[in-house]
Amino acid sequence: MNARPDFLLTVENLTVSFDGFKAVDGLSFYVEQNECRVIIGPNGAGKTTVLDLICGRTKATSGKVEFKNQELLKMREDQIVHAGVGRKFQTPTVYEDLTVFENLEISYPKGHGVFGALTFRRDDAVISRIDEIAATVFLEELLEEKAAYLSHGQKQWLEIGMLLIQDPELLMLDEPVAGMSVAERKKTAELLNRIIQDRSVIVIEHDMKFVEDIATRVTVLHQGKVLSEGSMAHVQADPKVIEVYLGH
Amino acid sequence: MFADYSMGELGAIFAMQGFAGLILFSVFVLMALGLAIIFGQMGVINMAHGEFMILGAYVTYLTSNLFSEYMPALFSMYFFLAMILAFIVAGALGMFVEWALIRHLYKRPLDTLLATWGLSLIMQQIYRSVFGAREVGVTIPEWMMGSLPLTDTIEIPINGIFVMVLATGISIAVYIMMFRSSWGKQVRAVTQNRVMAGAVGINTERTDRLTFGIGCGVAGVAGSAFTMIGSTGPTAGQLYIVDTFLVVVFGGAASLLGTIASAFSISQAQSIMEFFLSGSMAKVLTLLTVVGILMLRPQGLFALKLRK
Amino acid sequence: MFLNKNRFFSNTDLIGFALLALLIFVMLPVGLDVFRLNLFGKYLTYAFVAIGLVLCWGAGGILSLGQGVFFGLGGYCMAMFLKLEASSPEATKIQSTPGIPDFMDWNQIAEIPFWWQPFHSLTFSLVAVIIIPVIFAFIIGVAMFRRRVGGVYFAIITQAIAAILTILIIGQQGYTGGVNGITDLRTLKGWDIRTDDAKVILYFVNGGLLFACLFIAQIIRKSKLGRILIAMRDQEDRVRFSGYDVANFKIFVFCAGAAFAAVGGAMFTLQVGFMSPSFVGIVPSIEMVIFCAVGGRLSIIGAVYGALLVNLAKTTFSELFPELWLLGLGGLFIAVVLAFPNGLAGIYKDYVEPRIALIFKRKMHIDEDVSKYDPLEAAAD
Amino acid sequence: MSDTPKKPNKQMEASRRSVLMGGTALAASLFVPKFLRAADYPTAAVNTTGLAVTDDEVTIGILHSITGTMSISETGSVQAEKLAIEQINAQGGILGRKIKYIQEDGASDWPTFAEKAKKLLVNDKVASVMGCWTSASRKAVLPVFEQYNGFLYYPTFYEGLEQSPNVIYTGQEATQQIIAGLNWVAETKGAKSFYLLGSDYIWPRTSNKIARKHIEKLGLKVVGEEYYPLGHTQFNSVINKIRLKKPDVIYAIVVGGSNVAFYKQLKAAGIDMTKEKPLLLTISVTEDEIRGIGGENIVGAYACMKYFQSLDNPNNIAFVEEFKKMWGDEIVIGDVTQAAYLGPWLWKAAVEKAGSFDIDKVRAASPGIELTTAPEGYVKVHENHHLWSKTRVGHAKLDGQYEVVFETAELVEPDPFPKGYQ
Repeated sequence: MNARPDFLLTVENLTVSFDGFKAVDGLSFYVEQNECRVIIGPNGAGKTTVLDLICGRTKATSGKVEFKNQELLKMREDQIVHAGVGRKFQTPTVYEDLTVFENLEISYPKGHGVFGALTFRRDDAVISRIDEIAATVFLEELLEEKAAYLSHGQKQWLEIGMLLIQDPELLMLDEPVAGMSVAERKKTAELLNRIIQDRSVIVIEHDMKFVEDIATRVTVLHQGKVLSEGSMAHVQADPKVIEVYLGH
Repeated sequence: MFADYSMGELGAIFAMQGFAGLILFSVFVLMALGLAIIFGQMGVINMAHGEFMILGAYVTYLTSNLFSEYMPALFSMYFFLAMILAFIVAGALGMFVEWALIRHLYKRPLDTLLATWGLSLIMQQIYRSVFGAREVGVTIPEWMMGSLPLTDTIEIPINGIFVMVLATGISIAVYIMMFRSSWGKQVRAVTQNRVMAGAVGINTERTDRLTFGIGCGVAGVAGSAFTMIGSTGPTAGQLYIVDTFLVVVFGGAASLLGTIASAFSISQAQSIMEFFLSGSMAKVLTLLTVVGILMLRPQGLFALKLRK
Repeated sequence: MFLNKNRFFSNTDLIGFALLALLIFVMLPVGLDVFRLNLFGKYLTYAFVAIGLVLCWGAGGILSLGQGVFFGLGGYCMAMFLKLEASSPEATKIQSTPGIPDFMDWNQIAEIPFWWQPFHSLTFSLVAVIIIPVIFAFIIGVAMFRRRVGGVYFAIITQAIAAILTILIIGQQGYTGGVNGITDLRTLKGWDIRTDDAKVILYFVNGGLLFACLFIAQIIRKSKLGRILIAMRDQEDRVRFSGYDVANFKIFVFCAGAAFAAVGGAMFTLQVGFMSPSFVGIVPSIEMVIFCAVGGRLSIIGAVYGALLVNLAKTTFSELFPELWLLGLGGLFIAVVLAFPNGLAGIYKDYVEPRIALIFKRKMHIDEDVSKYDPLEAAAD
Repeated sequence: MSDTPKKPNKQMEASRRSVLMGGTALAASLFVPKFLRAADYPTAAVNTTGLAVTDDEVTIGILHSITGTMSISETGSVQAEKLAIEQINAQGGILGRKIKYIQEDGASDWPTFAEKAKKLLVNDKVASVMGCWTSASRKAVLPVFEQYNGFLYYPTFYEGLEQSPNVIYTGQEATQQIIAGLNWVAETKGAKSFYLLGSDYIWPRTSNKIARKHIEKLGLKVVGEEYYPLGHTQFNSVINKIRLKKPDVIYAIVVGGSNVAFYKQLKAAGIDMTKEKPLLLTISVTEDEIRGIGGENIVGAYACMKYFQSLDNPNNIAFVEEFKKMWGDEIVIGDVTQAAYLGPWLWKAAVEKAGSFDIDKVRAASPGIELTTAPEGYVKVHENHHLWSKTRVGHAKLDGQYEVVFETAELVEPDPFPKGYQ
């Protein structure tokens, strides 16, 4: 199986084992340009681990992850980010001691070296970009607020904003609507629909209604392997999936 | 350096040197076990560990005075009672310290380091005020201070054997407590997931207190045993702190087996180097090697690869 | 409003800097005799270390228990130069080999070892004061942070390094002066550093350097790098996935802390007149952390006050109540950790500032409004 | 230099009279010597340099560690100095003036020593200072004393290699302590081979260097030399090495907490020092240290110094009695404690000889000062500011005291820069 160059992301035979336990086991899948791929699966299926492997947070035991024909497995986390992969964590991870503005500013893709950071200036381009992103994630009123004082949902949005400002080609979101109120959830769906327009996205999600709304294709994981893959309708009809996941 | 010696002599010396390495190993195990429980299981950096050891030594000193004053006939046996008392006193103080100090700091491990350093200063000053600045001479029963001639040329120090037996005994006891008792299960449960452990009905506060107390108690026993081989003075505890932490960290903090393995490798390295080099250089080289290996393998010798 | 345009200094910062400058450059020199002033000069050398620790520990979350190593290396570099100057053949003519440092002579070393030679040059020595500790910190930093050693492990390993260096210095007494250290330093390029005039001048040089370090630290803190450090301390993974190579930032700030400590060490040598391994080891290194903690681990100005206060207390209490001193110091550690985790700076912020704010209610209110839009305004210029 | 003691020279004989006055101190209760009244020595005349001298008081400093690790060792010195001052005051003081002391704590921290020394000299203007214990603290204060022209009495036996015009060294320098002991062990015990062992710092290293040179001069052999870091507590490896080398003598200069560990482990390893195979000779264990080690762990060892508490002479018997009266019966007195006790007496003698408190005059008067009433016996001050004194060998007993088994016939000349030993 050769990676087809027109895939944005190629994952082949990806395996990781923790002291003998294979959390991800010979996994292969492909993500195309502008595709929204949703990964579903029961708890412990290895969903989050897959994202960790792609973005370099966990080192793979074997296999291949190619992004725009670059091998990601040999790269450091920050290099992967610069290659164009953004990652949002399951629990909202923002810098609580800093303001919303500063949170976004840190993610602004400039001045990422030590001396770059030391000489970084807040120029007009930075400020207008931050304003723009803040408006996208509904936080334009809260720019000077410390992130610690945001609600859970607002923190999720802020983290999404921190990804957007980097303008990644591949966005990976781990349960973006978990723990949100109904109103927030609606707003988030709207937000996601807007931001997945011009990029590829991998989303982990449990909420089937939400998945149906956004997914181009769905991959079902079970015990570290692909159980089924295809359109939402396709996987919902797959008996294997029904048995392990949707059936109960 | 060996040209002038017969094979028999060399054999005897190497046997004794091997034994010296084992004694050092046992000393390290005794020093480190208490800390391995506290640091490894609870994540608390107890810089006052050495002072808890010295507390055990002072308890031994007091017990020996008591016996020679009131029960001279039983003097040769006082050491066993002294070790039990050392465990109780150091453990009780440990539980008090946990209640007064440590429990407020579980979320700030680096701060426990500072607070317990402060505690160690206070304990040193109290020792100085109570027992005087000078080291006290702990009289060890005569039978423990001799040596056991195995052959004509090989002599094994009895206190060395005693330390080895004690180290083995305490290791086994700690192992049983940690892996075979319900307390051990609770400790491990609390270590792994405090909230969940609390939710299933484990009294996490009591478990913490007991764990810290037992760690300190083990330190007290170690200190009691060290009156046979070292000095008992207000600042003697500080001599142990670097070695102790390195042993625990080198072993992979969360693993008791790792602590023992690391005590073994460090003691053997040091003992062998001491034999071939001058003492100071041996110490420097041992420490450098340990630090070097830790830089290459920061998780220590025995660490589980965890799924994050 | 001019002040607000400077993105590196808020009003409160400026007031803090000004008050500290007033204390160091006016009040202390006017109020104290040369002897006491020299003592304060010595205390201030520890402030350099404490400022470095605010950056590493307070901002970056890296607790080093080995700052004494860098303080000592800086101090030793300075001491080596001064010792060579003090060991002219005339001054050392009673030795079996005149012209070499006295401790080398006692250890049968007949010529100055090659690695001492460059320290004949003042320029080299001054460069070495900073460069050698920084290179050392860089090596430690690369080894540790590249492998993601952090927190407690880093603290313990740096502590072990402090122990190793002490044993080495003491053991190699022919080259280092051993446990006595390098003593009896007299002149700097012919200028006698032991006279009262020299002590006053050195005090002011020390104060000047301290402010230079404070400014550098302030710039680091207020630049994006400072915010990244805080971000890193709280959410290291997030910073990584925002595209930063976290290790580089840690290495940088650790090296900066080492450089500050080294400058402090060199000034210590100049003002005290000798350097010895007792400022390198574990105990002084931990004491340096307490200076920082007492001052407030997040405040560089607080760190200076912390160093001053703890050392002053040490001198005073150990004179008046030698028995109580250790109890007091121990209690201080515990109190700072339990009750005042942000130290003096925290107390000031929580108790003093609100009162001042009450008094200047209206004025402060205006200032706040201004500072709220600070980033935008700063960008406009 | 030769290790045979020399006779005092003529110049010193001449000054004996003035010293006898100071020397009779201990016999104070029996008869009082010519009483010096302050009125005979107007303050303006005896103090031309602005020292803290009034018509009825003179202030001196005591500078030792009361806190920190060194307080263990320095406490005895402080006690001895206070005893001497009290006795001098009971006799009427110096030039009719009572001695008042200001005590400062060096806190086992060398810059603190330098600071406090400076405070004593600059702020308090003390006429002399009794103080310091470790070489490091002395090295730290030395520039201060030389800069401000103070006068220090330093009590510890030490490595030598120093001769400051502002210090009187009342302990032995290394050759005084080492050479006679080695001669003794070679002659009476027939020792042929030596194993040198020490804590790793300047005094043991310098001392062992002198010892090695001397051993080689005697045509004997050094079979091993080792240093362990201060505070080291594991000596089993070195004990095995000693077994392997089978020396006749273990020459041990281990100090502090390491001491306790070393002797306990030596005993436990089956090396019985009472059998003297090998024999253990130390220069670092005084009666003070034995309290921590335990008499049963060191019995049979030999120590080489100038003073032991058990010295049998009237001066010492009176001294020990007075010392215990002041500081309690439990107290033991080691070599350094006695040397510290000499400080105030030597200073008194020098001041009275000079007829002035001025430092320069006291310095000029110091060489040649003699004390006949020192607990260790007769001593006198050499031109090089060290003391002529006897060297003695003691044999450790179970009760923690030494039995004196040898003393040099004559005073040993101090030689801080021994030619041929460097």
